[in-house]
Amino acid sequence: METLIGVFEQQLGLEGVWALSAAYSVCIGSLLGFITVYAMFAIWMERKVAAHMQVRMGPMETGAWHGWAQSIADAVKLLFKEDIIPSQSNKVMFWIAPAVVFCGVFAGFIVIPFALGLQIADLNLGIFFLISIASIEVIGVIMAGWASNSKYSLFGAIREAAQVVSYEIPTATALLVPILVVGSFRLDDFNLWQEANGWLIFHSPWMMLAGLVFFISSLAGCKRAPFDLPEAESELVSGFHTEYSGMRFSFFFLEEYASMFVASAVMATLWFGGWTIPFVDMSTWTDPDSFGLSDVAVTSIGIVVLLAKTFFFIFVQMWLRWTLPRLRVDQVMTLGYKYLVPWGFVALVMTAIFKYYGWGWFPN
Amino acid sequence: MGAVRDYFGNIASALTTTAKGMSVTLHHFRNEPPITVQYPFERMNIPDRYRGLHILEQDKCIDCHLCAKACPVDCIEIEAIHHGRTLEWKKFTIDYKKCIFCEFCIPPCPVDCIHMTTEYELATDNVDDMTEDLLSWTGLRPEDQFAIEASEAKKAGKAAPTKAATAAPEGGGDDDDKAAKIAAIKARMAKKS
Amino acid sequence: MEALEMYTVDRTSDVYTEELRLNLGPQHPSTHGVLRVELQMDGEIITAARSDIGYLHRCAEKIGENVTYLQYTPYTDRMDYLASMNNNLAWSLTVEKLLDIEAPERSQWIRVLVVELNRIASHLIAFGTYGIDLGANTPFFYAFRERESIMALLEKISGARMLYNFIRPGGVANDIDDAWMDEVLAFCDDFDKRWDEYNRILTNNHIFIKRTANIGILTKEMALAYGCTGPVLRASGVKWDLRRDIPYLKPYDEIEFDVPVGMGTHGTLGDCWDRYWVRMREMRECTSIIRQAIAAIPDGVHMEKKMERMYKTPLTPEPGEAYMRCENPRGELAFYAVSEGGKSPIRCRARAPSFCNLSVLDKLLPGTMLADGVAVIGSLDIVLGEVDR
Amino acid sequence: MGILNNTLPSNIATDAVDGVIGWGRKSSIWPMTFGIACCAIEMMAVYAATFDLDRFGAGVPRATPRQSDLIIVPGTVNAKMAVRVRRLYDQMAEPRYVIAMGACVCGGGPYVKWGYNTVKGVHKIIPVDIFVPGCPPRPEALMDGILKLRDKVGQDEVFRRRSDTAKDLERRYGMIK
Amino acid sequence: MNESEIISRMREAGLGGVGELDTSAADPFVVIEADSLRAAMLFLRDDEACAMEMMHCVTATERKASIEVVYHLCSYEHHHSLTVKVICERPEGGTHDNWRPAVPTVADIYAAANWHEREQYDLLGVIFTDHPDFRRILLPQEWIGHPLRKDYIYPSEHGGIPLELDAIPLYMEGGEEAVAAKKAERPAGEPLNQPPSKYSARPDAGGKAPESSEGKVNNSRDSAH
Repeated sequence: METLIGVFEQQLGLEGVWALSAAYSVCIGSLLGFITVYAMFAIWMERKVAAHMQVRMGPMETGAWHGWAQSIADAVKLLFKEDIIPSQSNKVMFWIAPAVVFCGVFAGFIVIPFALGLQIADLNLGIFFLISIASIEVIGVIMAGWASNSKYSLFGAIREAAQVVSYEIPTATALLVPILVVGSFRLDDFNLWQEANGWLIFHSPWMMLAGLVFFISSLAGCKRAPFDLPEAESELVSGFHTEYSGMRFSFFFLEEYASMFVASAVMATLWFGGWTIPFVDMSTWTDPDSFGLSDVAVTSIGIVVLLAKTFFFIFVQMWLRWTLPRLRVDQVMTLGYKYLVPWGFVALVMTAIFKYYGWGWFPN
Repeated sequence: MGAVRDYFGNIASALTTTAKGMSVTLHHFRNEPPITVQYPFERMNIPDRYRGLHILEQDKCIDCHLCAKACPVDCIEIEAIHHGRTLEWKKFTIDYKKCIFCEFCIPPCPVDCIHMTTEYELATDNVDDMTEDLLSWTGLRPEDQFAIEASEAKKAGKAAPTKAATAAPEGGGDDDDKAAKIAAIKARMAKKS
Repeated sequence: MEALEMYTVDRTSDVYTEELRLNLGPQHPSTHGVLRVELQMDGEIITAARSDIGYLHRCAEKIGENVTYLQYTPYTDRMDYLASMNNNLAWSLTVEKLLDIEAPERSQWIRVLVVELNRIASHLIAFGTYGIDLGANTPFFYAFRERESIMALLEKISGARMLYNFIRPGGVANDIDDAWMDEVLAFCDDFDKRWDEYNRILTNNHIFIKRTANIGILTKEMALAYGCTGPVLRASGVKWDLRRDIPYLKPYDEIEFDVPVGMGTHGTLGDCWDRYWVRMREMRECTSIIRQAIAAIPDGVHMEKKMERMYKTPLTPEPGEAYMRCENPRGELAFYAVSEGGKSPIRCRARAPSFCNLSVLDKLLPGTMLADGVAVIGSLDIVLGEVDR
Repeated sequence: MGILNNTLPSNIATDAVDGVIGWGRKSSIWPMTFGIACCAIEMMAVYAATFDLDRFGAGVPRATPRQSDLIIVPGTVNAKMAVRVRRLYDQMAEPRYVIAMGACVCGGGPYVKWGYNTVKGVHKIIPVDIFVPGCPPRPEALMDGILKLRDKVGQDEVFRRRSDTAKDLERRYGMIK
Repeated sequence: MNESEIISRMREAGLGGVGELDTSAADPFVVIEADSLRAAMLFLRDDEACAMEMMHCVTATERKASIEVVYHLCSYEHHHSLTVKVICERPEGGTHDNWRPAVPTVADIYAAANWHEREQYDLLGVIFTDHPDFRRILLPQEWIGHPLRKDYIYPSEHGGIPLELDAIPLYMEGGEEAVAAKKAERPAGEPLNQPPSKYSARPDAGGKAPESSEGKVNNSRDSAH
């Protein structure tokens, strides 16, 4: 971001506010573009993964090769579909709820370090920002559920509220564990630390436990199976977005896949080294002595590495979704409070002890 | 200590059974090819006995209405005028809006002239298109005309007209198609018995 | 919509929240058709339920009084459309009882063969859709893969995929050959392997067990009082199977098979898991029955020549009445036909197992959560075509 | 979009736009999870692995009518259910399509004669785009119907004026948009 | 035990109104008078030797001279079953319109009978007195008539839903010519999509005051439910 502002100020001669807004526009535009393209790809991927797990083909006929254009067709169709606003609904809330939901996830993207220095906002409190901004989505969902004036929507919204709020505790606890080891809230610091020392997941068994706790609670945060209660199709028809049609509904769709990306990217960054390759110092690749790559090339490699790791976790999320049955609402709570929260704290305390005594597989 | 055992047992069982389930889906994902039959491009093998659309050997049919009587839903409508043994066909329709493909119209036929093909595609956007006409011709063919004249002549004690007018039945290509289908059905009937 | 006045709510407690009336169905993903249940909800907990049926009432009994005995066979297909062979069998046996005849021996063995195959197909649907009810979509596709094999097998002999109209009064429509029986055996071997896979992915899954065990407990007394039959009754611990206790076909006397009953493996006897597990084990019993039947099938005719007259001249039984019970995948199907000597019965009643099994739903639902309600409906495995007829 | 609907003349630009929209619509027909009777099982078979409707982008069954484009009416509609079918249709967002699956829904089927409370064809209740007779139709027959519907949908007029035939149909069946 | 032993046991217990065993049919049955039905059912359920714990089916059959209510009972413990009949004689000139037989309910003795009895009322108009929840079960509550009676006349529409084969589709609002053509086909004076005039004076629903059906014919489809 700062770099971009600098570029606009120096190269194009823009001043102050103008440079800032120009930089903002570029960032938002590129991010929106990225999210849209990513979500389309992820939806197509989900359908293909699901299909092949279920011994069928998935999209085949839309677009020439294995239905690659399927999501584009979906988007075109949703764009030109009638937008129904139920007459009994609270219209203002009904209108803005999808936007609120999307904003929450969208804001999460700005702190993710895609590669060395490629980060829209390099916040010192990046993780803290992520945790807090993710809660905005819940407000949108409750707005959607309440404004729809449908009982099924209301059920979905209340379930979502209970679930996401509960699972923020284990999420935060698990996130504290790598923070404890690295000693920073800044996301890029994790990448640099792991570039030097190896992946955090192999730091100690407790770190693995924390990773598992985070993964499970991030599933709940993303409303992915087996925690898809807010939109449980076989119980609540479609949950909080039962009354939404057309483009507004597609925002909820987009949000789900975007939040999957954020959760997986955080998982990849904090435990699996983000854009780095372990024990390889990518900053040296620009030297003419080693590879002599340009900055852009190194950045691209970083992006590819991060995306590969992220998509692995997205794949695992899909894999789980097409394997597991759904939990019941009280079981979700039980899992959260009786299993994940205690074990998150165990991981935290044990990691603290390990760090104090310098134990672990690669103590630092 | 039952509660503690339950607690850890739950964790262990949840993790192991999830892993087992995931191994099943992964096995299918990696090792089992899709079993999909890509319909408009590939087709399943339809067994010989399949009860699909009807087909009629019109020259054999004697207008006995046994099939229509056997039909539980009354979807067969037959209309013909008898000129002695020759029939002037008006109508032989099956209403697929009603037909339940139960096969009860096949066994009663005394001359074995109505059959079921292995075809099934009937989708249409017009409600009136679903009544299928099984007739290849309506009214009297020239040879029928000739047969009637012959029998009338015989009755009147006169000499029969010498030459039967030969005329191609309308829609010849369609008829060839139909003849091939009937031959196929006969072949599979022979195989069955 | 009528209110649920018959249920009273405790409004005396200190914490009192407004109750929600939720309309589940008739278009709902997990009501297995067009069942409608009016639920009274206290948060997520169901406090009262009233089921409303009739959205698929298709006048089957009136039709039975107007068509001939033979022509009614395809209509029985359409009652329990997941197990139409079994329905054909029950109706044919009723007509045979009225006519006081018995089908040739070979046809009886063929009947056992196709009926048990159809039973597997029917339980596979129960298994697959139960997975969907609980949020696991993949088992459905695996179940349908095996079901398609059965469809293909039955299609080969009967000519239709689902509504076979194969078993007819006096025998079966077509004979079967050895090649077909080999295919059935191959299917059975394959199926036993797949069965283990089902258990790995769904049955033994921890979440699945937690979702179904101790939910919707149907006691033995209640099951008997409400006239529940089939797997629903057996899951409550009653070892009763018409095939074993009152064999209505000769081969059932000669074939060895076990009658699975609920054992309360993961909780109380008669819970959803027991009902599910009874069905799963019944599928294994079916393959064993099929193997034995194929080994023992005698030569003979599939239908007496003199019976084939019925296609042309309708059957006219003597005045009288017959009540015939058969073990269907969902319970005991019984047909009650009253003849006054005409071409068609004057009363043609079907005692549908799903109808009786469903009547217990209103008593099972209160006290469970909404998600459990879905699990309970799924575990009863109803077919609305049969409930409403 | 509303006010521009069917107002523009047919030219290269509107043809192209309509073509793209038509392609999107026909490639992503999301059916509603809606089963009534026997035909619903064959409909499930179409979604299942052997036939896999998802190949045409139509394998995302939505449980709610708001998000679905296609309602396949699979099974006998009786007097009690007809009200609900009508309401479901009314709840769907335009453009919406209807496939009548099975003989009962096409014109009464086996219940046409003695069925005292069955609706003899769902086209008496809601306008139907494609009829798929059969009792029940094979899964392939339903797919054939869906393919025919795709062809029909691909030629939808969105911005272009309606052709005379479409107008004529509209007048005949009174399908007021 | 076989059927005759069960009946002699019932006689021994002093139950009145139990007829002779009729073995003419494939399933032997016994006719019990309506007044003593409940006592007999209680005995059959609770007596240890009978132990008929399951009510298998309740059927009403309309014959020329009567409507019979047939109860099929069976015992899982002893593997025996019994068919019990209650015969309601048809009064002089008793038709669908004016005659509804009444039989005491057994829904409190056998829970299974609850839905069966409602169904028999729904389809044949047999009134089961003191039934706890006596409503129609399969057909809509406001349905007119009991379809399984032999002299039932089919309706042409119900609550705005056309039930005839040649009915005009609901949405065909513009097709005036078609409507006019349909009207021309009908006998004069008979309204379109309305029940035939034979229905108009029929009382409905057990025990309730007869309502004139004119007010019930509902042309708006949304207000039907």
